[in-house]
Amino acid sequence: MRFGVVIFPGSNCEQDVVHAAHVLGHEADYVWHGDTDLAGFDAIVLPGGFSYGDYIRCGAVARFSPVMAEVVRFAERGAPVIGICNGFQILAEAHLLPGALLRNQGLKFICKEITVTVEKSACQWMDATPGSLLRLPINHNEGNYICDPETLARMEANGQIVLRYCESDGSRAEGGSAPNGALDDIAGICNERGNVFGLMPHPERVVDPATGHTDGAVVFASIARRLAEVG
Amino acid sequence: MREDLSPELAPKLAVELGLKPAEYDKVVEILGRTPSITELYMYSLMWSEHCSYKHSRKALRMFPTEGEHVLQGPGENAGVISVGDGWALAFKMESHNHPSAIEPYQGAATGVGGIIRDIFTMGARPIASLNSLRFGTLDKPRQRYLFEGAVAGIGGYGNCLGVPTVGGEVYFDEAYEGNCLINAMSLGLMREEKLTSATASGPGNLVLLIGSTTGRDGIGGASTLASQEFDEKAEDKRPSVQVGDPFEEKLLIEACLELLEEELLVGLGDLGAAGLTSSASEMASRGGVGLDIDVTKIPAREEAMKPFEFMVSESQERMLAVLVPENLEAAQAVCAKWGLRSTVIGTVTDTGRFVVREGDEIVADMPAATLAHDAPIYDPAMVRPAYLDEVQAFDPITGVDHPGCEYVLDDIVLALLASPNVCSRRWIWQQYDHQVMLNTVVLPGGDAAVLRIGDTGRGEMTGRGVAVSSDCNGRYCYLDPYVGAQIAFAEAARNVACSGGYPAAITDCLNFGNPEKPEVFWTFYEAIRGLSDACRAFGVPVISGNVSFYNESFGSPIYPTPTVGMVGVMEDVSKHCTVAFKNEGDVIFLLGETENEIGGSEYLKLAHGVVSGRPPALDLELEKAVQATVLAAIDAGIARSAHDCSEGGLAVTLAECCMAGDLGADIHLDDGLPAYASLFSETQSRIVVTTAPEDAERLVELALANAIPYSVIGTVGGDRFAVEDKVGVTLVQLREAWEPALERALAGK
Amino acid sequence: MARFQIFVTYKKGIFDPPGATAERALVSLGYDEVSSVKIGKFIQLEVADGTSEERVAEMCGKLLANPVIEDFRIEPVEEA
Amino acid sequence: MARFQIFVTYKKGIFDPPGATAERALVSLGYDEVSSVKIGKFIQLEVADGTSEERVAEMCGKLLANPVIEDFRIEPVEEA
Ligand SMILES: Nc1ncnc2c1ncn2[C@@H]1O[C@H](COP(=O)(O)OP(=O)(O)O)[C@@H](O)[C@H]1O
Ligand SMILES: [Mg+2]
Repeated sequence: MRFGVVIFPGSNCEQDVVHAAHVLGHEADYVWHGDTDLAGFDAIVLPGGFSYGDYIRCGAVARFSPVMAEVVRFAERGAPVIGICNGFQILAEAHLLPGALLRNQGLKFICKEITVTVEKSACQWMDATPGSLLRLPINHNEGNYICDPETLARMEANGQIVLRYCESDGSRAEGGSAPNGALDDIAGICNERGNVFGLMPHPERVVDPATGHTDGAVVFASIARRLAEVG
Repeated sequence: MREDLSPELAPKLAVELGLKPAEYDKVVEILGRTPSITELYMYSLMWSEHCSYKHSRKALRMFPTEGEHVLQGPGENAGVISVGDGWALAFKMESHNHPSAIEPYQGAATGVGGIIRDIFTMGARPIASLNSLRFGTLDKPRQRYLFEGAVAGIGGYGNCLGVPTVGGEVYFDEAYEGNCLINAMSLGLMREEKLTSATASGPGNLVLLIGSTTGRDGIGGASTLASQEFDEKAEDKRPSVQVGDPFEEKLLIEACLELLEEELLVGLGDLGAAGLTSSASEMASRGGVGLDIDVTKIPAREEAMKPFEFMVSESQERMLAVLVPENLEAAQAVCAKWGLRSTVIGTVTDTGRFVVREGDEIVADMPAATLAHDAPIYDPAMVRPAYLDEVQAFDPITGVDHPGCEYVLDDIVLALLASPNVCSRRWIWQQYDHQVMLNTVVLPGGDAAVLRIGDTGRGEMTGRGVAVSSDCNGRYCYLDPYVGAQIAFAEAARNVACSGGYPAAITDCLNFGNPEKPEVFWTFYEAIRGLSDACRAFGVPVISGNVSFYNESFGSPIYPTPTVGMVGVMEDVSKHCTVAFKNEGDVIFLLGETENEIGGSEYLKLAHGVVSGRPPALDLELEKAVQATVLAAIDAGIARSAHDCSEGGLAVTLAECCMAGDLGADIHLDDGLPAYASLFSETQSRIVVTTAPEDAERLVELALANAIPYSVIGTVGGDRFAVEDKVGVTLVQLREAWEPALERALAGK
Repeated sequence: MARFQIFVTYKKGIFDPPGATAERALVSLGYDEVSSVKIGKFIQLEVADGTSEERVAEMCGKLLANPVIEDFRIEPVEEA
Repeated sequence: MARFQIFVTYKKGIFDPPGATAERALVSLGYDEVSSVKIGKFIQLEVADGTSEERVAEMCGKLLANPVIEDFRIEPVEEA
């Protein structure tokens, strides 16, 4: 399959995503934020980084890039879209996903590996046994997910909560296991249909065995399998 | 020519700008007349210590700068070495001490911005950064503020750029209380044929200013700050602090690399200290040409800026390009694509003169090369400091009461692990993106960082790698600058070797006090001599570096701190080695041999409050042989872990190997030394290596072949770190001491 | 030229990490009298003469504030 | 309880990257009438009755603003 990886001014993980896709045997190409043609791509990735310097709010300016109108249409067609880290922030600003991402509770940038639990969800990007654990790196300053109680209840009911931060043994600490203060330990969510996925951890960083383990591969593999199935 | 200074006023302004009377006279001699305001500003900045190296230039000639790997030695914005298969690595280290002491976040951030511009100016894509930090002790709130701010600033800037910060070092000592050190190192990768020079050439070519607008921020910032001692007046210099814009810099990286890739430029230079004056005059003098610049063309951030303000502003995130007129349209299109301003502000001329005009009126007109090259060069006086006799006469073995009993030793081991100079640096590097670009093979937390070489985005991986480390123990340099500087080199090389890298070249950042004081200059000279001798012994050249003088507060200099940034090359990056113990039952070797050397040690400071004695001795030939042994073991695939001994001695090294591998160790030391010395001596040229039992014999053969002393000191296993009946602590205890210590110190605990 | 000031604050019920941290820090510095700190944005806008407040509100709704989490208040600045 | 509002802005001459980005973004969204955007902080403080403005200024100088690069202005809030 072929991934389209969007470059906004200030994106900085686009190469990493392309590399991850290649390692897993997929095709991937860059899409410039000013472009409006997504023809030929099976899935769109909004990569991590600091689009527009994260100024005003993370993702606030990028969501108005010309390409985003196309991404919205692409998603509305039911085609798969994923936002990783800054990409998640952009999807939230663009209202493709509910809620918002605030400054980390500890007010510090956090780069480290954490553990998440896979929840039972409708997410097309996460074809893994609910309850299984993944070790994934996080790397952000604004990953403190928040939404109102109604939205949270609705997401729960619809199976939109995809990943939750947890302790290394899978348990969830009493005061929360999110390193950033995220509501209900939420690390990743999807839309109702399950084709749009946003997550703070960076699966593309743990795909290449040459630099570590490969827990992130499941994200790319899931969507590839799904697309192969639906044709 | 606008004559806006009277012959009476000019010398007074010159003094205020930091020019010495004789230097002013030289300016008048060069020009044959009284300088204009703009000219005086330009000369005073270019002839400041920071830009001209007038006190250090001669001493720096001691450094060996050539070697088989070297593609570009000192003289350009960064040095460049070949790392094989047609790939070249540009790297350099630079200080941003003085701005950071005023505003740590922005000072450190713009320091990172500056060194990264030096790297992509060479045509290389920045691929990694390191930082070397020194502060006073963390029991002082101001020091905590500086440290937290500097770390946040380094992260804030580097993270946004998407350049991983993969390593560094930090020490806390009273000597740095009034003058913190923020040294930033950056490395960039390119194909060898893309090597670019910051040279202007070709009369008729255009001078293009790319990037941010120019304001009054940082007028005389880095260059004047870095050329003066700190005193009460520092507070008045506040407005010269600059705010970094990493987003603009990220766009500059992409645009400049694209401009070079498309071969649209003749030369490219960055605007750092002394702004446009420095970058333009250096580019002109390298090309042997003149320049004609019109300040009214420069996009201004503020109103009513004077010509001299445009010429010396240190507004960040700006680059200067020279190109043929036919390429202008294409070049500006690239800049516009990245959302960057680009403006033609002048032309290259064949007159050799640097002409600055404000519209039609000429405000400065001088021989371009004189700015960059005619600064006076001094031969500063040198005197061996009197304090050295006193500290070196102190015998740390008899001078204090050493502990003997085992319980006390446990406590000292744990206290050393919790010392801010030894404890886990996780609190720091967790605030840095150390993984982006997916080349970091060995993450921070061990000896050297290991990066693989290639271009992941294009799928061009080589299998090669580099190992990088920055090191300097200022206490050793204070006690003996010659030996201390050599140890800085040896330790950096040892860290690189323990990771599997063959030391190839270094950069350095020489942080010292006021060079006009003979005692300070002596320490500077000795450090360079030491570093040069070490480089020669290893056949490792210096390819770039930076000098930071006037690091004093209220009259007393910091410890001499010649930081070394070492790069080692690996042919097969998959063969890298880490500090972590790997398997139960592995055999623990000590390569090298412990002596009773506790002068200047962390133990002596921590347990006895003393910084005195002689630093550990260094035998460069032994050091080389020990490193050759560990490298051979790693190459042969028999070294399961390797970690050098540094601050805190063998006890700390072993404890760190245990914690990293989550495995205990049972140790027996047979060195005939008192326990405190076996455990805490900081003897150089020692490395702890483990092998599988069946490989032990082969390691012995390698040690014998290299004629180095070695001993088998124990086995890996269990959940305790035990040394005979002297030390016995659990992994949990080790971790509780080591892991949260920085956070605790920052919380004021 | 016309000027507007914009105050962007978190909606009620949204936890503000920088504010909460500043609050704790002030108290620990000995400012016990502090009971709440909220940190929002203060935006100063210069626009062409005749720009209406509605137009500025539009800019806020679109870009300068995020209606999911933030409220904003606009104040025209009278020239002195 | 007393309330204060604090406005923190960059000192004159200090570059404001977020403001500059917002300015460009607004123009490119079609708000050509925008000529300048500056982004500072808006802090709402609740303190014990009787807390003086000097005391609040001290808090600003120490923690809430960075006097090296920022100015601040304090306004007591009259209760409605
Ligand atoms: N300021 C820093 N920034 C990033 N990493 C750091 C910093 N200081 C130390 N580290 C990392 O922590 C680890 C231990 O550092 P250090 O104790 O200086 O090691 P060594 O004694 O082997 O030189 C290394 O991986 C180093 O790169
Ligand atoms: Mg080491």
